[in-house]
Amino acid sequence: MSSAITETPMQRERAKTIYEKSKPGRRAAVLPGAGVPEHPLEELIPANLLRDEPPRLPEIAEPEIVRHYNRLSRRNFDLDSGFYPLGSCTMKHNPRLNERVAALPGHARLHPAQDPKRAQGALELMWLLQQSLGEICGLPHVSLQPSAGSHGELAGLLLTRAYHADRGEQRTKVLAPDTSHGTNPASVTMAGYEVVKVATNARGGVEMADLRAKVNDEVACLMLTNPNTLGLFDENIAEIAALIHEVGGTLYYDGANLNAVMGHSRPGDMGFDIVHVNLHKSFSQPHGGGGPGAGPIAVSDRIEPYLPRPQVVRRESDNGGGPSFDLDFDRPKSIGRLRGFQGNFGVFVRSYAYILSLGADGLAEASETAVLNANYLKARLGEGRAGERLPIAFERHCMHEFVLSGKPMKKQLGLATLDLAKRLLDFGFHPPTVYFPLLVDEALMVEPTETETKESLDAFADAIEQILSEAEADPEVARQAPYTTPVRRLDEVRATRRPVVRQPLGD
Amino acid sequence: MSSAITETPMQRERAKTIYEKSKPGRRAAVLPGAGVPEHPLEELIPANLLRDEPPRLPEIAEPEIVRHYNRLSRRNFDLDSGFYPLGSCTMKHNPRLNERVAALPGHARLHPAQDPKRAQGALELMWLLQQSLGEICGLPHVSLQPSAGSHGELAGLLLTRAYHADRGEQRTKVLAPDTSHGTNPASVTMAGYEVVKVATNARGGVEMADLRAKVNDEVACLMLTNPNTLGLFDENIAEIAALIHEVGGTLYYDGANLNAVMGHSRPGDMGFDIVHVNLHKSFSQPHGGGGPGAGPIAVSDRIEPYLPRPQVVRRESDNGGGPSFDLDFDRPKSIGRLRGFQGNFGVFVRSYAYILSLGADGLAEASETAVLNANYLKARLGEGRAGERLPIAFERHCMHEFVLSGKPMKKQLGLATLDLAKRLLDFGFHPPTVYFPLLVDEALMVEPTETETKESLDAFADAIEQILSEAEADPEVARQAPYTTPVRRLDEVRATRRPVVRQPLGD
Amino acid sequence: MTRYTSATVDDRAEMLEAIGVDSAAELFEQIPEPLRLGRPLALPDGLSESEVFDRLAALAARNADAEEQVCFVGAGMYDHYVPAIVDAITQRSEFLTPYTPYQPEISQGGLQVMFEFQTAMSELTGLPVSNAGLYEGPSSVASAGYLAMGATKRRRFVVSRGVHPHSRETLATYSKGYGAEIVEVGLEGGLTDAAALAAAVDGETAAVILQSPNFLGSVEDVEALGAAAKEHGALLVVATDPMTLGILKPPGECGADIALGEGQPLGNRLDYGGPSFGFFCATEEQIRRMPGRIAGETEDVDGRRGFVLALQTREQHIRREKATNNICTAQALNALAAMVHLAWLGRQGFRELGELLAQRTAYARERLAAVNGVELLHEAPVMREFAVRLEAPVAAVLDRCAERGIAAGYPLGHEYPEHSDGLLVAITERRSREQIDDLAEALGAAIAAERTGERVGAA
Amino acid sequence: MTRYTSATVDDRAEMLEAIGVDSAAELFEQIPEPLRLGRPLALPDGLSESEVFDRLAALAARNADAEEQVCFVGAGMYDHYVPAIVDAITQRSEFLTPYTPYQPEISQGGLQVMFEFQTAMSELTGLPVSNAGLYEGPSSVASAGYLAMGATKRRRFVVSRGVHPHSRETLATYSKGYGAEIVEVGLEGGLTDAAALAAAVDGETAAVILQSPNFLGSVEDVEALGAAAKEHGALLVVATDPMTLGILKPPGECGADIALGEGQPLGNRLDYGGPSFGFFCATEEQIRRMPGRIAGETEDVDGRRGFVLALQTREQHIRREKATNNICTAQALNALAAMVHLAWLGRQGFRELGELLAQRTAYARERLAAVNGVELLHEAPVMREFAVRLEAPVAAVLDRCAERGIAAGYPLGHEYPEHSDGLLVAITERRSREQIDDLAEALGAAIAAERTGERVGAA
Ligand SMILES: Cc1ncc(COP(=O)(O)O)c(C=O)c1O
Ligand SMILES: Cc1ncc(COP(=O)(O)O)c(C=O)c1O
Repeated sequence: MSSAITETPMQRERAKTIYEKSKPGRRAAVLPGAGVPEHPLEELIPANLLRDEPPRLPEIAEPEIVRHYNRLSRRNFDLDSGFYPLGSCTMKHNPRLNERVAALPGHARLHPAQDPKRAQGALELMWLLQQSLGEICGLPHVSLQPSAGSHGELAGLLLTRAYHADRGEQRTKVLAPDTSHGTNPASVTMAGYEVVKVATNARGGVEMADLRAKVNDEVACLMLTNPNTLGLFDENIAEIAALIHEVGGTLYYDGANLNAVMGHSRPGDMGFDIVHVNLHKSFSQPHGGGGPGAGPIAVSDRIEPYLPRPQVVRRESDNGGGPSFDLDFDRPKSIGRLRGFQGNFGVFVRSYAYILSLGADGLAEASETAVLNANYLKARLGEGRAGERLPIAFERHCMHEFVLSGKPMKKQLGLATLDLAKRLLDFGFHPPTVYFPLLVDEALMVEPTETETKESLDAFADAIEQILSEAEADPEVARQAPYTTPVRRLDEVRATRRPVVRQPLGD
Repeated sequence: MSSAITETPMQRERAKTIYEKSKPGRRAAVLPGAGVPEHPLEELIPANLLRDEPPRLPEIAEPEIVRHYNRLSRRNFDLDSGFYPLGSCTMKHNPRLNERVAALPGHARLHPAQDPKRAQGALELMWLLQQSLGEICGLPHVSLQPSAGSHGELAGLLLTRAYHADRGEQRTKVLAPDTSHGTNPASVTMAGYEVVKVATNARGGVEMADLRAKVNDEVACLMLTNPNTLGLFDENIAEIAALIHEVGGTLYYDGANLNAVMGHSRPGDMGFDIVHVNLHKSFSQPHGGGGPGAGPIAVSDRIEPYLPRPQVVRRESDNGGGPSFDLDFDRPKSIGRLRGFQGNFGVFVRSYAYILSLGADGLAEASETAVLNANYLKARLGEGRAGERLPIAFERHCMHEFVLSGKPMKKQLGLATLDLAKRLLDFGFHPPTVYFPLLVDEALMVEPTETETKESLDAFADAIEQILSEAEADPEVARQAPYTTPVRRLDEVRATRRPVVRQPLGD
Repeated sequence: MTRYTSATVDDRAEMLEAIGVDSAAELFEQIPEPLRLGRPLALPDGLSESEVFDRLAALAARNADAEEQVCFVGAGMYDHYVPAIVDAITQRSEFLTPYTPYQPEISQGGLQVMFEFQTAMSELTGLPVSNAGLYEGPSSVASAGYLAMGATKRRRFVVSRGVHPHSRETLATYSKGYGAEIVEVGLEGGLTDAAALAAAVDGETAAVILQSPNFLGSVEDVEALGAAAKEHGALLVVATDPMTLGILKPPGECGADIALGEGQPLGNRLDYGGPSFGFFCATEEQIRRMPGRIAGETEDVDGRRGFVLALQTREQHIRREKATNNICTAQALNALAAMVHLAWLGRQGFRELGELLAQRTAYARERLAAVNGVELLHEAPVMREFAVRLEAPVAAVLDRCAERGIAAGYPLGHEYPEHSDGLLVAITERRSREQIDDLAEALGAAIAAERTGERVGAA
Repeated sequence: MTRYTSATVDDRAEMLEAIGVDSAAELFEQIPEPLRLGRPLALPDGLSESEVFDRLAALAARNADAEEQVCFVGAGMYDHYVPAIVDAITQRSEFLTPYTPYQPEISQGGLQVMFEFQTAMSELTGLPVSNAGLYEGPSSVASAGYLAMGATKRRRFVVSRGVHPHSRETLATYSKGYGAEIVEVGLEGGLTDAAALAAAVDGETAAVILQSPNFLGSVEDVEALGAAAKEHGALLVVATDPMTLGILKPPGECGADIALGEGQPLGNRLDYGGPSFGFFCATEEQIRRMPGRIAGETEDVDGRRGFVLALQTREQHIRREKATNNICTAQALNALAAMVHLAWLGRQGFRELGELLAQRTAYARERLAAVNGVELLHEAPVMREFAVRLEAPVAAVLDRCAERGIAAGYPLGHEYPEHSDGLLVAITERRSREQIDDLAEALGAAIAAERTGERVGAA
């Protein structure tokens, strides 16, 4: 009778948008009455500035709204469903405690323009988070304003520009390794600089010869992440820093990989001037399917004067009372605002709760376990079929993540990295990051994080082994995969060629 | 390639308990240090009263606990997943607003032994709920203490006993129709009475002749629900009440079906002395997979002196101030406590929020729509194959629910009501209540509730039609169903013959 | 149309047509006219969601909860910290909104939780069989009495005065129904009077009912006290605080036939007294007399492991008047909360928490005993709660402490007139040393002020 | 081992063995010795969950939030009621914890939400194309500037002084980077000076940037002002408050090429300023220059409808230095909250809410204007927010109102020195008539007290 399943229940249930479930006259919200003497709208606002028809929002009662979104939610794979080794994204556990404290009314219903006198708890929390991040990064001055990593990158480049401008210098180039994340070059362009790519050496680090050739006084900044996107620590970092500093450039640290080194090594001690930290990676802010996050920056003394405005400061009281906290707008050299108000405060609460929970040892232990898990999984994938078909790109101990190459698999089995990724979906795993970094053919970037069990790592390695052996028998199985997901492979080309980006609606 | 699904992903994932995911040394909780001078445990508590080995609870870190229970949750069908026409259970929408207000610290962290002076908000809320339920039931005196419907039934019978005892009477029998819910007779026995079944007439009401024959001064009480479990309103209720009252018995109203008559008709006005209300049915408390609920009782003046202790009372202030609220323990004729403290307060908050949200009109409209939905679905199921194979047990307009008989279906197609129910699972519906009331062969008891859309009712009727036509072609399909549920039909006999009710554990 | 219903004007028209009536009112005509209400309910109009929220927030603000007053009140319910994952999991629609799992194929989540919960409670109590939970503590004691009557065909209970007053009163209420007699045995030095107990038990005794730690916080020697029950073939019923079972010998190892209690300390918030749950464990012998739901392991037609409601032949929906109990809707969600809390504590954490409670209780007891005007009510060994005697009116002292933001404890006078000067003080992992010191200080100050007859509020 | 990691001593041993090292420390030897920290971080030790909760609750208690003070502060973020279902849905693991939907087959939930959200924002703004959201309001204005430069190959922005000061400052910050010049046009009687605007726009102008309702709450005649932009081939960029679009003519019908704004009023709590989201809509013409994620509809190999990230060739992970923007992680969860809120409000509710805001704003404006010492800053038509002038030092008046539990508004002086006596007052559906009357009373009393030089706190 199991002929009775040709589709899973979710596949059988075709996608239907909430607009398609709408019916005129239905509603969920009941609003309070105005409770005041009312005037015809036209007397309040000129008729020509009023709209004729209200927007065609769905008309639907609360029970069906809840069902719609609950059902949609089940069409997502999430971190709480299983292993999510998405390289460079640090998919670590999101503690629910953090959600609880962020939801306290004193945080959640605090207006951002509340007078600092009456927001002392929030300002102290921000100040404490600044201090903590400064200590972790080894750079004393922190601004929490940037909304994500790429925002932090832009901030760092604007700081670099302001720093040089203040010295009457005009620099045009920013160096970045060919392994760098896409946001790095994109930020460089937005900041009005030109990107110069630096090659990678045989050990996966910066090619020093190439770097030397490209370092000159037109160079405003070098952007690096260390460990880099190959998960490898660049041993030449001190020398690299010296080179850049000699020509008066700044050294920018892309903190996306900070999870590898918390409590073990600090960007500031490596010679970096500016660091961004992805609170939604190393500091457990949930990813939310694409945000929110936050990208605080920590900087050295020479960069400090240019930090965004306002800055959260602690003032010792003159009259012997306790210290107080304030927003300092009086920063003449500041690059100014990067956004409204004080930043993604709700994210700060979660990440500060995380830091309080783990403490000094806990953070170091987290990084150590992240590195241990990565190296163990790397070892497991060095065995058997994976070892042969998916060799490691650079054979060294890795830090918190590592990169495999699917090149032999493609050559020998005709299986692309994408096929392997899609087949993994049928096994209930989120695939690693694929085709990044660009440097590695058919790249698979694997980051297990510290919060995974050895059992999960073993199960993942076993699944890869099984997929490869299945492919030796019949590569079509993987090429057609996935089979059991809510939908199967989707036509992405069409979505870009003839984009349909909203629901067409009648009246 | 869809050969690749013979099992759904959930079926493939075999059940594993949290104990089977445990590994010695793992943990989620980190506790605060004692922070006080410590003594060897044996100095505090005699060694012979201490346990040698801690209980073998799971050892597992937080991320895997969350994954385990999230995954388990997806193995449940729930009200927010789809239509749940479980007769007699009133599966109406559970507003999330109610969860929010119940979680306010002033409710959630209030100790039940807090001095009433310092729990005025909670006592006022309880008093307001008592007033509301009294008005809805048409009986002025309310005790919120019972923890569920069956608890309310027991309370009602103990009140009856106390009432008669106070008159020096000793009665032994309680009448209940053969359509009554199982808790009715069970409560009767627990209360030390003997049940006497009363027959049902051709219109689905109490068979008056049989009732007259059985009414005498040994009868302590008649337990009814009106509309009854057939979803039919007993038009003879006034005469029935008179009969019982003539012999000095009490009339008990099982309020499980109150959702049919809120704001339209009141048990008190029908002549009932005692009513229980299932707050987890008509008043939107979520069912929680089997509770919590609450079963407040409303009673007439003559029963009032015997209500459980303590009672929430409102006291007008002597010194011109506002009223205050208190717990009254000084009730000499009270039957006493039915449980600890003041009852399921968290449930009271949710149900009071629901009453505030709907208000007088909203409650009446809810019942009206519940009755409308039921009659519409009944009409839809009166057509086509259903009309033929699953006839209505009593052909009348119903109230909020109705009962079909699967007898012809069984005879003609060899399909039992159970088979139909199991096949409905593959269509994504929760089946109706089956094989209850006992009076109806192969009974299917359908209660759509007011919060369902016409579209859902239509889809359900269509599914029944489809299953019946499928069965005409091949009854095996339904007999073997379900196919797509996380597990398929389970061996319930074995679970009772050789019960395994806990996980065996090694050390 | 309310925000929770969907029938539009058009829907109604179509539906009425299909039904064959002109108006919904017609459907209500089966209700005899005189019995129709014929007027709106005398209740306020409905409110918007934000208005309802504000209304209830205003009521909540008039309660002195444990966030506002440091809570040393216990008496069966305790201010433990409920970990955030408990809310996250219990608030998932899939656990929050289903009915009792009558359709096991689509209820494996809830059924497996029950099975895991039964295993945990069985581990805690040291008894092989657990149900999936009852309403709460005191009514579970009454259900144990009902079971004991069925098992022994006897009608007398011998009950220690150390059993929670609410449990004793609830047992009495039920006993009037099912017709049982109760003999109470007093306390000596905070413990059940062993001699009096032995004397009270006889061949007519259905059950001996004890509590340990008892209401005064004393750890009873259940094994010794239980001997009398064994001797006369009565069941030994032991009520206990589950949070103490990380370190206290489980009732099952002390000869208990039934172990039960209030489950609130496990993962359930105070909620002014409920909802929580009662746990109920027993020997194999009693399995077919158990009250409440019990999940059992089995297999599906394809051999997959699965869970179902087992032994339903005990229950009201099958056995009706012959059921072992009348309970139907119980407290499944609260049992889930307990299971998540226990998994979070884990084997090590659960023991550590027991030790933490024992140590802090010892500290608090010493600290308070040293306060001028406070002395211990008894010297018996205690766990997590203890009783003291105050040399000033208890109510007045409590008011003074409340003014300082401390709920100092539970006054014994109401339920133990012999201890009208008694105060019961409870400890959880949330009560820090600093808070305990503050309590000592506040009690001392309050008693002193009462002696000097200082006005309340003057402090 | 923390509560979040699982590697036991045995696990570690097995893992190290498989790796072929003796200790985890060895793995860190790739870090040159001098760069290893070699000491613990100077941070406190970890705390238990209950301690962390108590610590943060204590900090939160030192903020005067909108539950403690009736909030008339707006300036871009508003104290709207966030319906309970928004939290219930956004807190589901399945929405809360996934990454950006790079694997569409297992991300249909999130992708469909984006598609529904884009549809809603397109409906609100009257423009055909919406992205899935940006960081927040002001940085969205800066991103619009970047788009305009790319579209027009020009480098000058003409910006109304009615645009939120944070937006103007953020635009200036970005402009230093991508090299653009900003010309500001002043306000006359609360509205953008039309003549000055027309004069400022020329063939070098990349974009004209307006806000309506503007920062002072005035509803601008966007169509009229925008003519200058059209004339010179500049893009018309309009910032707006989404909550006003139930009744105000949508920017798309006023000739806007881009409509954007702060999304917080839709389903997002105040959170002291974030996280919220920025919405960004445009004409078809700009679709391939849009910043941020865009979900698109497509089909799977079996013909099932599905959704994917469309037009990724705009984005940094594909185009790198040629990307239309550098944004990667955005605010997906906040956009979901907005979508749920909008579905909850629905077509009727959304319009009714707009009307409610207009009516209460009118009432509040009249009411305050009648207060002795308060006058209107301007007479222009307003929506949900308006500005007044106080005949007493604004800061002092705010302090006095705060003492009475009212956050009376946003002082204009800091950002509009020309209005150092100005106060901006915001209205939401949570601000009842009673609260508005209290505000009027409090303002009157505060101003009077200031005049008579009464001490603060004396009241
Ligand atoms: C290496 C690297 N750099 C930068 C970023 C950009 O960070 P965000 O997504 O927070 O803007 C990411 C995250 O995707 C990253 O992995
Ligand atoms: C008709 C009827 N009576 C009584 C009950 C018992 O109510 P409860 O489950 O709350 O004990 C129910 C609910 O199952 C019922 O449907």
